[in-house]
Amino acid sequence: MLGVLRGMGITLKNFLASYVLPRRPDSLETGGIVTVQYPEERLPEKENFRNFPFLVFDGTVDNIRCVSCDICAKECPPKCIYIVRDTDSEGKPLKRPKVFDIDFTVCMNCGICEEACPFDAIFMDHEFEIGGPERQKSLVYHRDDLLKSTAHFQKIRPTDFAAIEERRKKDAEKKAAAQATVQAAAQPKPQTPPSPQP
Amino acid sequence: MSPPVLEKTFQASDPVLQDTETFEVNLGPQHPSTHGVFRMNVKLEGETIVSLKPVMGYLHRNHEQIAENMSYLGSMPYTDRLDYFNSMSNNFGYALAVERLAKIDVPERAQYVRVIMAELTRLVNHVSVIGFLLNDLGAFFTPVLYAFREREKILDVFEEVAGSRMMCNYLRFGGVKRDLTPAVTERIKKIVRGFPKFLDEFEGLLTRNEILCIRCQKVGVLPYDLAVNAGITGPMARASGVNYDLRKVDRYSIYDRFKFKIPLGKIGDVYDRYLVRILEMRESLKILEQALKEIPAGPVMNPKFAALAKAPRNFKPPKGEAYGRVEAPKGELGFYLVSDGTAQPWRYHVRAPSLINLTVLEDLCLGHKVADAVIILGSIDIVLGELDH
Amino acid sequence: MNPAEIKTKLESEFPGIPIQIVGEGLLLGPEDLVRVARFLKESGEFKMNYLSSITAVDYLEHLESVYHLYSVDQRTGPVVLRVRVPRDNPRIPSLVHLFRSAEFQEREAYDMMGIRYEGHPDLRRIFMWEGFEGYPLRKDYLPENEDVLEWDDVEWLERHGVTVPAEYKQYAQDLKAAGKEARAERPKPGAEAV
Amino acid sequence: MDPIFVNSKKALLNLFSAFLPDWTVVLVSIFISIGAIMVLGPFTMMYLTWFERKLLGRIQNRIGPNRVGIFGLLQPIADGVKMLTKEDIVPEGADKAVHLLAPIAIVIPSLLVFSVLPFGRNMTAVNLNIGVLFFLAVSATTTLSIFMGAWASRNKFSLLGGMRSVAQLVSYEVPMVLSVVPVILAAGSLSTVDLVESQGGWNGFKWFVFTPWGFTAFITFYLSGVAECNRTPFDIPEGESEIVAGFHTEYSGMKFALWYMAEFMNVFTVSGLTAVLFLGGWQGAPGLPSWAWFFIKTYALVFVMMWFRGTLPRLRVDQLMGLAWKFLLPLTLVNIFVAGLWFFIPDLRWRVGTAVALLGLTFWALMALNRTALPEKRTYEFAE
Amino acid sequence: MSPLVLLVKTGIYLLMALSLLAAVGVVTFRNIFHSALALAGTLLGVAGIYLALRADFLAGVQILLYVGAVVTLILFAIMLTHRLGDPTIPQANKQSGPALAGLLILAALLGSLFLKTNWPVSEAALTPVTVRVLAKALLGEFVFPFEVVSIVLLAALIGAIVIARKD
Repeated sequence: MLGVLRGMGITLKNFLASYVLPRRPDSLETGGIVTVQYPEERLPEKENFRNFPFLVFDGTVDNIRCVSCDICAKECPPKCIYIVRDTDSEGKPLKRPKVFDIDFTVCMNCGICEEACPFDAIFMDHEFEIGGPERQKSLVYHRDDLLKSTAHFQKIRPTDFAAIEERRKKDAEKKAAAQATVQAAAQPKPQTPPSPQP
Repeated sequence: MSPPVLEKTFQASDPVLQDTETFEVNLGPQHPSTHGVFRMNVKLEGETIVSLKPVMGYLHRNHEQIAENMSYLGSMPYTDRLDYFNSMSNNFGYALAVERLAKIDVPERAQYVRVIMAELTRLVNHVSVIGFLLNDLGAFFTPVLYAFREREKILDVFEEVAGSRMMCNYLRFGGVKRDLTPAVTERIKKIVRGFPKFLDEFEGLLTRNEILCIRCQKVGVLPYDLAVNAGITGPMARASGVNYDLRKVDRYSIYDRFKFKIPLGKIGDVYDRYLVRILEMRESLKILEQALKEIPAGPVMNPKFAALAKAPRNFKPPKGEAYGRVEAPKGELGFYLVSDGTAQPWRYHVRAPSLINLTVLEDLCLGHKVADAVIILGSIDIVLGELDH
Repeated sequence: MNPAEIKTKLESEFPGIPIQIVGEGLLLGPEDLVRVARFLKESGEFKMNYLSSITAVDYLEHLESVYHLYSVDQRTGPVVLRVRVPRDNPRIPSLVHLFRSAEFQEREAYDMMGIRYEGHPDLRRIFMWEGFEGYPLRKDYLPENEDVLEWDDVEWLERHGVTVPAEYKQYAQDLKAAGKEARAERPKPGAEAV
Repeated sequence: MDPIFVNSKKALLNLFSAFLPDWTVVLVSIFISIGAIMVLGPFTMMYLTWFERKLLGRIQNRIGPNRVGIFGLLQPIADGVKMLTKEDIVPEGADKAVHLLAPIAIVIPSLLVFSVLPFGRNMTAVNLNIGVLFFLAVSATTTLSIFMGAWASRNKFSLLGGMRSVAQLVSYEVPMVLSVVPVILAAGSLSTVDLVESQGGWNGFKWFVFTPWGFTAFITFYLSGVAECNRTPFDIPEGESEIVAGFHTEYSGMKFALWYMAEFMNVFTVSGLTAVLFLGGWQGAPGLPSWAWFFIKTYALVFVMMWFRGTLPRLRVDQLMGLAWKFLLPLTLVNIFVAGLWFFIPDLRWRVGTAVALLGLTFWALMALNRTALPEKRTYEFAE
Repeated sequence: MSPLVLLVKTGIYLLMALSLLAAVGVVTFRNIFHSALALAGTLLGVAGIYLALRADFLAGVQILLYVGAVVTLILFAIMLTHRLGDPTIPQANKQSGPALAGLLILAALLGSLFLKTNWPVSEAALTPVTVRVLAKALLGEFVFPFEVVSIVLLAALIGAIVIARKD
């Protein structure tokens, strides 16, 4: 009898507390209303939150970092990435994807593509509201749907962005230096400005 | 066939009147309390169970074959989906097996991070299992939602460190994916400090509740011998008094550094299983406190294998085999790996505690009522993702 | 306790028993499995009363069933037992009567690898449905839906000494000949490889 | 303020009597009462669902319905629209006629019992001189409807639910009826109106609940009432975690809504009758009108029922029976005896003393006799 | 005749018709479950007639005991012995001839009694039989038969328990 009464006391306490305590959905305290009224209210986004991947471009949309090396497509555990390399008018392969499809019905947000990419071209997004009316058409994202600017990346994950930019800059300098030495050893040529684009 | 004449049926020996007909019911695959798509083929006499056959495989996706066609790292996110409540401990078990296979060392800090995550997972699992058990008992969602309130706090931590709330995919061979930031450590500390208060509230709501007591006590008693013989592990075995906790037995990772005890039940009924879980949570909190106090600075990834993440296909463990097992919240989670020296495991086998703990379901349920079968199943604590792998 | 010690002990217990050390485990003949397991379980020295895991491995030339035994009381283990059987007639005595934990695991191994555990009280498929044909975890298992079979897979199988039926091969070759672009036209790019 | 409803009905009747023959006025009077109940019943049900969802939400640290209308007040209407537009599924092999009749048949008794509830001073639809008996008898027929629904569905879960329901309802009817007996003894009447009036004013603790036997009867009656409404912790006939939804597993759409309506109307009427029998009905402090007092008391009891639902797990079928037959039944029997003694002993102190002692003794004895069914204390070892 | 009385009379005749129709249903329905339900209908109709005849208490008890308990018990029995609920089992046997003969004899007997009896007609309104009067009669004038009935019921109860006990 006493146990039942004690339990009822606890539920009553929670009932009353829901009127008294302020609503703090993100707090670590016990009691009060803890739910979030989703579309209007949202919890703060965690920086490391990962959802579906996106492709990064520098500055303009033409400047895609992806060189269509196919590593992510090979490493992707559920094999949801499909890449076809672009060719120029003469049929010579170019270092950019012509087709870059990700099937979000298959993708399981594991983030291995991001980890495997040697060119920092693909990252996990925070966007999760991508519902669509039918499976095949609206959830297979093509190259142009996937492209997002570095500014977006910087906005959602500032820490990672800073670290990656740092490293990229260093790599580019190293590369430039190496190139410079190679070129100096060979024959002097008008040097091209070092760009982060391969 | 001519229908029987009524006069004949009025003899006392006639089956029409005598027969206490057994009555076959399929609990599941669509049933509110089979915890997923699981079926119990139950034969009843009145409401008493005379036979019970579990039928499973509705969620079978040949996890093992998927893993055999995948790079070693590629299976890591799939282990999340085994027992989707405890992705961290699944990752832990798999990482342990691969590390044993390829003989990889794990840096100190990463060990601590792993232990912290595994114990947080244990809290998440036990607290929600008790909630679900209470739901099976007929409490209208209140314990579940209280449990989820606390679980949410821990899942927020997981999201912050691993990027995902449930499918963490956080451990890597030779370390973990990302370091804990001081803010996260602080948050975990706060959670650990606040958790006993919640446990007290939870216990106040449940432990001494007479209805819960009479429903759970002396129901589904699992004797010691059967528990050992049937390979029951985890809290379920410990509720029957089997003193076998891999954290103490194998002392894998760095569990030998922490002071904690193993609660053991004496009878092995549903109530013991419930309370052992509560007590285990309190012990886990002790481990967490110690780990958070002692956690050293340093790298979280073995530098030799840090590059591995960049090219999982190049990771080729030497030929051989390894059996790695951890004390997952549900019991002994084992991974048996056979490597043929290529980038894909030749054989990948999961010893799923949910599956093996289910062996005794019929023994526990016989002679009890339908309502008891439901709570016995709830107290065994199965997750269909792992059961059906 | 390392495998060699166990081997000598077992050999002194059962004179003339053929035991081989493979990896960490002891390779037994199927006819010896039950008595060895019973000895390990019941002898005061080993007390291996907890059978943790049973699994089967397809080594192409034979199937192997692997047992991991531990002792709950002495906290020792594992003792790994292996039993090899031919692929075309895989029969191994069941351990269910010694260890209840074998019940579902043997069913699983039967379901996935097709090893018949003789003496098992209820050897049915556990995950696949009744009437399912084939054993999915065998390396030569070919799914009914040949859509999934790509040329790479055929090559892989043949490298491992599995003969692939001609029509599958033909299909995979056609698929390859049609090229990546052709496959891109299909509704789910890349998804079939799962 | 108090006789507002009574006066408005009178005014309406006066209006009609001006131009209608006398016998139609009688009919109009009847139809006004029926109409009031027909509106009140479903309306109560609608807002009880809202009330329950809000309350459970608050207990569980969430808000509850808040999307439709302010505070989610239009939620019941949205639910109603949904229920009406939902497909009505009749399982193949079901007994279609009975399947259709069952939910209709269960609403009728639930509505009928409204007619004997005194909602306020002079606010009883029919002052039957067997009011309480009528209430009990009519609510006993719900068993039949549940049975019809369970059997007609051709579903094993329904059948199990039906069997459980019948066993439970038949068992709890006994302590329920027996716990009313002391009250009838005290009031000397079965009429609900007389029962309320015999409980005096609002001061001086004249309500039956303030006597030892009245308190015991209150508890037993309320518990049995909770069981009769199939509410937690006695909701085994529809225990969702065990038998899906029990007898209404195979119902959808409006038929399902009718089951629900009956359940919630029963919650209201049982609470109302408890208030009438033990808490002085519409008696209360003069500041508020009498009907307000009735509703306050009734809703307080409804609140407790929902609070039960928010807290307690469900009993098992045999424990439920055990509670009814091994605990409540002997207790109510002794209680009748105690109530008889109460009127026999003239001295106040003596009769309170005897009653409390007897009831306490019975309680203790029953606890001791049912020892095996009570929880035991557990201890746990901690291994290193 | 005032319209109200007419209404009430119509009501009573409707109730009688309901009882009789349901009673016919009890014996003619193929499905025993339906028969049991029809029995409940009959009993409810009878209760309604009691109510109309100002025997409130009797009506209440009729519903409580017959509909609430007896029919439920019958249904419970049907449900527990599944095969009795099977519509293929006939609910009638081949003895309808003798039964009809018995019925005719009974009808003749009752009819003769009806004819013989002198039915007094009173113009005064019916006074409802209150519980108080009933109680006084049961515990005063008829206390002996009342107690005898209780003892018989008790004996039946104990007997039922003894039979139901398996061991």
